[in-house]
Amino acid sequence: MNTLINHVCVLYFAKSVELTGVKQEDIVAVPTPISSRDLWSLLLQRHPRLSVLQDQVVLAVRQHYVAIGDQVVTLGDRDEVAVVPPLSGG
Amino acid sequence: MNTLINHVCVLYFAKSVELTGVKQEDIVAVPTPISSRDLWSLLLQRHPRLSVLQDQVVLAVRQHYVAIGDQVVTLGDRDEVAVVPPLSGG
Amino acid sequence: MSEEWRDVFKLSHDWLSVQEVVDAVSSTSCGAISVFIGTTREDEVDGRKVIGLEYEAYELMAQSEFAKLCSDIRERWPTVTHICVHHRLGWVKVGEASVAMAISSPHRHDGQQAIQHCIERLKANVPIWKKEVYDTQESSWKENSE
Amino acid sequence: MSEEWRDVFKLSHDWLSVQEVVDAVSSTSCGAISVFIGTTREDEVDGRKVIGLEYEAYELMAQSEFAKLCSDIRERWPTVTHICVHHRLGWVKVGEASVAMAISSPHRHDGQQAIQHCIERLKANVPIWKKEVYDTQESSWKENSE
Repeated sequence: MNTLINHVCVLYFAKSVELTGVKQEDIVAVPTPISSRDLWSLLLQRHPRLSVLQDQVVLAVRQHYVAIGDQVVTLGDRDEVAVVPPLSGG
Repeated sequence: MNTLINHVCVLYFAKSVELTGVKQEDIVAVPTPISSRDLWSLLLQRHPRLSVLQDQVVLAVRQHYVAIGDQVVTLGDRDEVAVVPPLSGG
Repeated sequence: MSEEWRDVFKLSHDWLSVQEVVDAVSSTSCGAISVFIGTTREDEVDGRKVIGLEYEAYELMAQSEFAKLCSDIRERWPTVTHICVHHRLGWVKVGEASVAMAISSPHRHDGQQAIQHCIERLKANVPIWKKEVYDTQESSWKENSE
Repeated sequence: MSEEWRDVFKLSHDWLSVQEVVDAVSSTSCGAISVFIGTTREDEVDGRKVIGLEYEAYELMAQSEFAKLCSDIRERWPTVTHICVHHRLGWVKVGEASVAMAISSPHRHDGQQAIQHCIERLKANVPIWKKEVYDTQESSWKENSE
């Protein structure tokens, strides 16, 4: 059964900071469990400009990469979710 | 036709210094052209202990490697010949 | 060998010291230290000159991805002794090092293969980003092709 | 690129500086510097402890063999920019570097392959010798297996 959690902390990096205008925000009332695709859609609703990253972006949930797709993630209160544009370290 | 040259400067390195007791010496009356095998034999006559390097050693004539064998080298006066035990740089 | 292995990862806003990275992996049980340094190349993109790079990282996750990378390296090349990676953050101007890494090993082949794997996997997995900054004041986020 | 290439070879009785070797190959046209450092390993041979190595070289010929090695590298990897090798002579105690080499290149793959070739060919062709010195005061001349 789905529940709503209070509070997810979302971190933005690189181009996603420019697109959203924020580096970090708290989102309340996120359903859990949730597929990574639905989680991404939820972020897109808040920040439609993120759509330019569609097909390139992955998420990180509690500092583990999650591709955007059917994979279901379970979120705990105040869990950290990150938007991860294509990497370019090195 | 063979001739005798005056003077070859022979350099010894690494184990060959310990075997001969010298780092450098001048040898007079060396025939030229000469095969590298005969040149080595000539050095062996002067320093019989060099025979422990047999089958491992190469020579260098004017700073170019010459394997011990049939290859004929032409020596000029005061040319540099070196005894080159197995390398171990690096 | 009774000596333990060390995995050192540092994100730094300061100039990178190659000597420091090398010293971090030195060990009397090792005969070989392999090092890789990535520097900002002078480049022109569409007629604009690159004057430097601006780096940022997801710092905590970068640390944990580095730890995974190290265990992957140790699984593939068990003789690897110490691993040290220093990566710049913030502004890195053309000609300066953005990453310096060193791996020590008893013999050189393992370390040389491991260092190549290390830079490849770092580029692929460690959450760090750079944007190129041009002489026109424009900039663009880069993407590692590998 | 209008910049010329540099081939630098130095035989030195002093401690080797990695930074110096890296600086010698630095270039704003290069994105990658590959480095290899060979150090004296703590070792035991037949119950005797190695306390250090004693190096000697046929110096002039070492220079000319290094020049040949560099042209071989540039033929195989034409993008290689600068090559620098510093090699110790005389007494090198356990833990110290006996050789430090760096190669710069625009992209990393060429430099990484070239540095492996460089140390292999140096060991095979450049007239340098070392003997291991043991805690018993004995010593023995080494032979590179490769």
